[in-house]
Amino acid sequence: MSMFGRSPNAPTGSVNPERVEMAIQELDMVTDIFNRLVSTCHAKCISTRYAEGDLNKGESVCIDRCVAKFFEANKKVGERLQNVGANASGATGAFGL
Amino acid sequence: MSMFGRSPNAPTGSVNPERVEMAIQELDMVTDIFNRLVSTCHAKCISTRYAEGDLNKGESVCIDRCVAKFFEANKKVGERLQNVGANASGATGAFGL
Amino acid sequence: MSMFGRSPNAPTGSVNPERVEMAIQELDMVTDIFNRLVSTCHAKCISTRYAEGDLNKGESVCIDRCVAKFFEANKKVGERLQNVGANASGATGAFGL
Amino acid sequence: MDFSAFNAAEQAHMTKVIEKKQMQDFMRMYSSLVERCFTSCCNDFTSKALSSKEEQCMMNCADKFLKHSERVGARFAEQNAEAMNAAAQK
Amino acid sequence: MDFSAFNAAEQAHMTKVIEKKQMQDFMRMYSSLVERCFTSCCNDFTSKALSSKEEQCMMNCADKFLKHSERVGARFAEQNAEAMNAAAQK
Amino acid sequence: MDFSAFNAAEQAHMTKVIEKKQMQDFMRMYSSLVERCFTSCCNDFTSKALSSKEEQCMMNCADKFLKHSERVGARFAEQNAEAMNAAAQK
Repeated sequence: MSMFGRSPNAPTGSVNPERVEMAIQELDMVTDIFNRLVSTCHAKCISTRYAEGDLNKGESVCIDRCVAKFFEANKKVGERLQNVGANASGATGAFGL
Repeated sequence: MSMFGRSPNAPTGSVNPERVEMAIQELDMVTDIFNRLVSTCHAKCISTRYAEGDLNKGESVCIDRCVAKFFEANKKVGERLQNVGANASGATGAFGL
Repeated sequence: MSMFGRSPNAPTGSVNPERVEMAIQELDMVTDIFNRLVSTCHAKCISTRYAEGDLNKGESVCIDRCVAKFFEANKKVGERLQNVGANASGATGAFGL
Repeated sequence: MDFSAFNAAEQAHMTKVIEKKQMQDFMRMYSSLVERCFTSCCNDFTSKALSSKEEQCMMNCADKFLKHSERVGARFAEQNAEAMNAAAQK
Repeated sequence: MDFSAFNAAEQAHMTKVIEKKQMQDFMRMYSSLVERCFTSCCNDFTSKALSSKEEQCMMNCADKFLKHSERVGARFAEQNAEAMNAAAQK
Repeated sequence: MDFSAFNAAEQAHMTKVIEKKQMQDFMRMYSSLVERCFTSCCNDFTSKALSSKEEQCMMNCADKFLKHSERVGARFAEQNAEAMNAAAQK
């Protein structure tokens, strides 16, 4: 999953802080999305009665569909935001800093 | 928004780690409060029916009042905590570390 | 609360980054659990009517029991996870990175 | 926030820090938006495809959330400016 | 937590780290308190001014939250001490 | 994620970063699991001891959450692979 443009290969053997920084940000982004996906689909699909420790058939099917639907929804939102993304000052930008 | 005392000007051209650290903490604090404000006023003011993509009149007015009220509430709580703030050990302080 | 094995004493006077890193991770873990404990027991025990600023008798007793029960629950889950903990790849591990 | 007491080196450092935090903040906002809108809009898991009704809801929710954030940001900046003026006059 | 195995340099470093984290923790506690109390106390947006009833609710909520956190902290420390003793006797 | 454009030093650095993040992630998952299951399973505070019914609920909840996370992780990886293939063919 590559969300950001990748700068051209650096042939040197030293660590380029900016490349590494960008990779870490991408990793954080994926982790954040994944954690929200786990939590969201848990709320949608898992009964809180906890009568047994296994996923039942209905829960398993629901999880599969929930993940697929979340991906599609995420993609649609991403396309929508691409238009406003260039001036992506986000929340902090509004602080008048 | 200056929540903390500012140390006197440093005339040198090198980075004073403590000053920078303090500014970053202040920035994190403002960001945290802002994100909570966005989330809180969203829950208070925005209908989750999502029949249209624009803020309607009622929502817009509600947001303005919600932000003003949140600021006032935040100020009151800040004044209250100033009394206990000196020994601001907070949660971590209670760990017996 | 020592959740992780401690490496043997280092007699030198320099900072061992790995030891310090581990201690910071342990600190973060304890802080995270504590914050969740505060929030969980608040939801379980504190009435949101806020007619007075003091904890009443029922709330106080509830908090004590809530903390004790949370500790016991945490311990049980910890024991359960120890079995799967060795291959503790967690969420990130599942990313196919 | 007022960085006028900072020297040039410190201001340059803070600019970098702020840029990085804005990026993180935008990402966090983005993923929280997806989570929030998905939770509100998608409740039918008899199919794995997003229905056109769900898609419309996601778009409206995203648009509305951005406008909401902008409006809160504008009011926040105003209130901040007011609070700083009040503090300066003390 | 037990830092007795640490040398002086490491203990000094950890003290600094802990101080910084306590500050962050206090801030996080503060903003979560404001959010929590505002959510419980303020539900009327026909006016932008905090009513006296809402203000009283905020103050009670803040006081109660602090006392709650203190009590949880005290119990947490006791339970921790117990758990460490139990572990040491194994 | 694709680190093939990275040189050896960068790959070694990223490996360390990822290991550290996996540890943090596992911890965060663990404490969120405890919080989530406690919230669902423990609602009787007339006693401080975990009842056998509550304990059973906690165990089932923990087991189910782990299986849920695994399943989500597997589907996530598949969807990711698909998305990358689709992007590569453009």
